[in-house]
Amino acid sequence: MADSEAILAPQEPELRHHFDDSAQQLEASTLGMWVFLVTEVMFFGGMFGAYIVYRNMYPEAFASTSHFMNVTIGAINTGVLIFSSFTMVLAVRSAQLRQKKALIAFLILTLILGCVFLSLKYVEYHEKWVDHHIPGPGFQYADPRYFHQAQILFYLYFAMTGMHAIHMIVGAGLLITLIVMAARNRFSSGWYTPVEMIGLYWHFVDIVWIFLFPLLYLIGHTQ
Amino acid sequence: MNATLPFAQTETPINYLNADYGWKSWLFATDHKRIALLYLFSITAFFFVGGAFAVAMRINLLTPEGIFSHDTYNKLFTMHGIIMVFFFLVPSIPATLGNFLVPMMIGARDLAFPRINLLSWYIYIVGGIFTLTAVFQGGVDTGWTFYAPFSSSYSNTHVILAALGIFVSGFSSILTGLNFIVTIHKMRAPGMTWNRLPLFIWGHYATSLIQVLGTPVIAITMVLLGLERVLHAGIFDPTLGGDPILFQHLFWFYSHPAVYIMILPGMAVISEIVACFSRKAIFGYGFVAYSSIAIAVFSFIVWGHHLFVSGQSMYASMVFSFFSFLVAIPSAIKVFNWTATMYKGSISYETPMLYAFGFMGLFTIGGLTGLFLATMAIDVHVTDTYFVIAHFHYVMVGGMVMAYMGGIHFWFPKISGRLYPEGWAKFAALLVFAGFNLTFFPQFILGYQGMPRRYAHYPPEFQVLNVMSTAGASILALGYLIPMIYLAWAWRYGPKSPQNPWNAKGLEWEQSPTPPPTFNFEHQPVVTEPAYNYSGEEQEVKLG
Amino acid sequence: MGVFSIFPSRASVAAGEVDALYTFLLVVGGAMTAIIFASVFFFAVRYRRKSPNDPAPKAIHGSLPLEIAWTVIPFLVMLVMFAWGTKLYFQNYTPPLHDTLDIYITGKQWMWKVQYPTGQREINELHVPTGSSVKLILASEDVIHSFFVPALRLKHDVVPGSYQTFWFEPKEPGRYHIFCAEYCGTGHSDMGGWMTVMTPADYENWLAGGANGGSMVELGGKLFQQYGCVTCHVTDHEGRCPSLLNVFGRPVVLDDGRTVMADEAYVRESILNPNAKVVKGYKHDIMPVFEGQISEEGLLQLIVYVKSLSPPTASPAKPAASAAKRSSK
Amino acid sequence: MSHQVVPVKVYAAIFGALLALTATTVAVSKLELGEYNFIVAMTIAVIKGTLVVMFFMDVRRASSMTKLFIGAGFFWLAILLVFLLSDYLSRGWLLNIHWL
Ligand code: HEA
Ligand code: HEA
Ligand code: CUA
Ligand SMILES: [Cu+2]
Repeated sequence: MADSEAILAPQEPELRHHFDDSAQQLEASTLGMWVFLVTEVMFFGGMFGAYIVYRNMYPEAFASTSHFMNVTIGAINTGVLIFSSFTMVLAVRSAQLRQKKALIAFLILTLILGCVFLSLKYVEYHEKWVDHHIPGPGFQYADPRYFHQAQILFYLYFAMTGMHAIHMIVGAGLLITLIVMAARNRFSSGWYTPVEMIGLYWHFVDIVWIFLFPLLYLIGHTQ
Repeated sequence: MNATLPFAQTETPINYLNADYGWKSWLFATDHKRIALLYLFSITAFFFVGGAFAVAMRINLLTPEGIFSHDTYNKLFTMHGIIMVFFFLVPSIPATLGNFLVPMMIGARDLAFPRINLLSWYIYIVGGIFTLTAVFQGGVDTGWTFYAPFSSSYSNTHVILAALGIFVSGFSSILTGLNFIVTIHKMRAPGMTWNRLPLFIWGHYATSLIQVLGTPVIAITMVLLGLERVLHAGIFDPTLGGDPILFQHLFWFYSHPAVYIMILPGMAVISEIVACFSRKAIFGYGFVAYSSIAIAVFSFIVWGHHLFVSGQSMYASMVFSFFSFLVAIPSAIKVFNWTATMYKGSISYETPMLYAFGFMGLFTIGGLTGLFLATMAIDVHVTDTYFVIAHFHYVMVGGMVMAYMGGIHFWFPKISGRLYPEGWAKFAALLVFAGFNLTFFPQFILGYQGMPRRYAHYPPEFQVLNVMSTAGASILALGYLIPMIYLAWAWRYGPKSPQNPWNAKGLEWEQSPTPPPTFNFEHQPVVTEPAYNYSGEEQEVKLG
Repeated sequence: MGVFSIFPSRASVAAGEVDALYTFLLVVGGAMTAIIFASVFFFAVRYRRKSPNDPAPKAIHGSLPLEIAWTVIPFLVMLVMFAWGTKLYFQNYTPPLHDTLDIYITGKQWMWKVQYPTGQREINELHVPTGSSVKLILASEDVIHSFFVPALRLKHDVVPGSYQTFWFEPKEPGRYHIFCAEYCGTGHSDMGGWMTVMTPADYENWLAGGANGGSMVELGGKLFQQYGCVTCHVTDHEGRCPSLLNVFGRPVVLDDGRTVMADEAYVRESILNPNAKVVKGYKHDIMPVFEGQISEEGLLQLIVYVKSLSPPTASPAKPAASAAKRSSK
Repeated sequence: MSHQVVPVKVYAAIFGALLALTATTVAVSKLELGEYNFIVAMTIAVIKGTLVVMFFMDVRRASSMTKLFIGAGFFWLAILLVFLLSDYLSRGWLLNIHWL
């Protein structure tokens, strides 16, 4: 995916010759990363738009589908992601302090938490599969009144969480790169821009989930 | 890559073109100038493919019955639209001239992320391959707008491949925009304040904003469409509870701002050319600069003007109509300021200036007919007719392509180090202007007469105007072919260009050799005067 | 119809109004174009460089009054375009509430099926009398089409899954093109026909000609029986479902407190998906869901039948003010 | 841009707050609050997002340029959502209002 490359493009510890100094280089990377995250906001924004339109159009159907969302897993996953953001920020901190061991440890921890998230996601998707809640020819829904509407909402559920999961997978790949780089002492000189940038990315993915969780799992639950 | 620069001028100084040879030095180039050339060649190729489709369409429309089958015709205009918009016009100026000139104009050695720049070219090519595969597999027949539910449930052509191509190439556009934004913010030479930026840079900055903020939405829309085609979950299909108009909203949220991606860089080029060939500072620099940003911002709140007859709420239509008029104001400001720039200038008529004249006239007509479309009661009649076709060809071909041609000629000496044959160039420019008007002016009349667009055949009373249009298109084709030939010739055999053949202002002309060396400048450029200081004034220009 | 007249023929009252607006824009646009062209041309000639050694001209950096002038004046001109265009648009897209001649048009790949309340059916032909307010109710069986009559200066997309309407007052007898203006697949350019405008007398004659198979009301009434609607909505007295007498064209209060207008779109939705809007005081899930069971044409007939249960009253219900206030919340 | 190292305590506090807010939002979702369920859930999400942006992503101390771009991102998202809804929410209006 294009996203990964944008971040993966390895930054040399040395100054790249088209920059004046490393401060300029760092500022450029930071701004570039933020601009990239803004595009990500709009990328998910399209789906949030579709979601809001349909939620507004079919509130009852939405309430009905939200009963099939696994709130427990969703909540646990929220915790897991927040925890991983926490470890990520500690990784960045270790990089700042040039603590190689701690850096690697926190990166690995973040990676593990990311994998936990993805595994739980898999469990959830599997549940949906068993219940025939995957949109498409095999879709079934208990309440015939809402068959079509529910299918649309499950479609959005899968599109949104799926895109989020893809971002997590990309993030996991980036973390592995970081771990390798850290192990090879690439950050020992006090230059840690990649750690910081990928940290930003990771937190962003966390924020997307922070919004997905209430929207998809919680709202309409009581109706 | 050759990093050592010779400081003494030798017989043939080392420049970015001869610094390194072999295909690898091109395909793995990170030099923005070489990447610009990679783009230049691929974009030209796409232009000719798209142009060939246009020629075929115009031939079909010579007779009311048409020549090709309906399906063939439907594929022709779809692929013409897709290729011209996503693979030619959106990247045209930014990815070639912009890539080449943005760093040079602000006094930087390269773009902020050279490797991402190269990556964006590869992404563009991959997207192009997907789309071309769709073409060679038999084509797509949805129109470039992909309206659901036709595209999602009824068309049995290669919609997914084409959508994938657009999805992928979108990231190329995003990355280019991102690179420009960061470069313009962080890499300006000492003394290059925002108030001194050439208007070319302002235009590209505004373009980049749109690319970065709008393109992701078309990307996700294409994903949703592709998935819908596979799953038939009904998100855009009313028989399954979906709303087809939602697709149109999401599509135009990008595609309207995208039309300004397709004009702002053209305006950027025109500002440079008009100033240079009038030997004057741009009249109202601040207004021209800020109007680019205003266009970029307002462009995002007018998309509903494509939906006036679609069943969109009339109140929403009203709001969108209002903002459509508002977004026209900054364009008007630009046109007036360019005209005023010529006042009491010292004007010469080299080819780039001829194209600039063409731009000013044709963009004005195209833009003013945009106002017809923004007027709801008129749009109800002329939407989806040739009036719309004429409107957007006036702005896109008469505006942007003219500016592109003008820019190519203007910076050709810089890029190639050679001069092009002025006589041929002037002749071709006049041919383009004449051919263009003959092609597209009759379409305004056709449109108001009621000839719908995307028609493979039509009632006989429309034939006369259609024949005129086809005749014009063949002149136009010639007008594009001639520059191809003499530019290619001049690249090899043209006379060597002096460093600054136009006596133009700007870092790229004044402080960098022609053609430029790999890192653009031999010494760190320092800016001490405002842009376009043709009269050599001391005083500083205030922005705004 | 001369090929080189810029205006196509005008079949309706509104066509002249649109042409007037168009003329206004042509004049303004033409004037602006003339100004720009003339100044560019004049400056280019007047200030051309006579020799390469001409001294550089003095810089003129700008002029605030000029900038303001060419911002404000175009803006004011555009406000006129906006206001005029919007007014006409609302007018043409808002059918009168009463005394309209309703004609039902269904688009499908690639033809227009036209049904008259009196039972006539045609394909790719539309007959209308002068002097009446013709209201078209547009439905689609498959993809999006667009019903376009250049001589009316009107079109509207025909969107599957909903009804779209517009109206006009035919003025000039004659035959006029109908086109499909929204791309809809292979036969898009074949999806045309003719609209015939007739004098009221001719129209009566034409009507007398060919109603086969009963009027839409009759056909709708049959469907009303066939689908069993009648058992509950008309003859039932247990109050399980609302009576449909005198409902159409009047505001209805729903169980969630909203008030909506009982128009074509409402009736359509209530048949296909009864739970979407339930009338206050009635239960959900009583009525079967008819989604996917009735053809678009059948639906239109049912709607006409439901309409016929609500004969126009002498003093029309006044839904406008109160209903509007509520729904705009 | 020299970064000051933030004490772990701060991060831990934010982490705790985020967990607490998650628990709250789940708990509140079980209550019958009608309209307010949505409002509360979204408010909590916004607070959580802000905490992450401000502290974990360190925008608190970022340049005003960065802040501007973030602001722009959300502003454009708002444009998309608001104008999209402007159509859907006003679709039924005209049929009721005959003011012309
Ligand atoms: C480069 C591309 C480009 C540009 C710059 C524009 C510019 C504008 N466009 Fe255009 N447009 C397209 C490309 C473009 N458009 C395309 C591709 C389509 C069709 C897509 C499809 O359906 O396939 C389209 C369709 C389109 C529609 C929908 C038509 C329909 O399908 O029904 C509308 C409606 O409002 C519209 C309006 C405008 C307006 C108001 C401007 C304004 O920005 C124009 C502003 C400029 C001026 C106004 C001229 C200069 C001003 C003066 C000289 C001042 C004097 C003025 C006065 C005193 C009034 N355009
Ligand atoms: C973005 C840029 C762009 C450009 C540059 C053009 C350029 C041209 N366009 Fe295009 N056009 C669109 C964008 C563009 N168009 C879009 C978006 C649509 C809408 C599609 C849709 O409805 O979905 C459209 C639709 C469109 C139609 C309407 C089709 C229909 O609705 O039925 C027509 C008809 O005349 C047309 C004609 C032309 C012509 C004659 C040119 C000329 O300017 C082209 C001139 C260039 C050349 C001619 C190339 C020169 C090449 C040679 C000389 C080699 C010749 C080789 C062979 C013949 C093998 N275009
Ligand atoms: Cu039906 Cu086009
Ligand atoms: Cu537009």
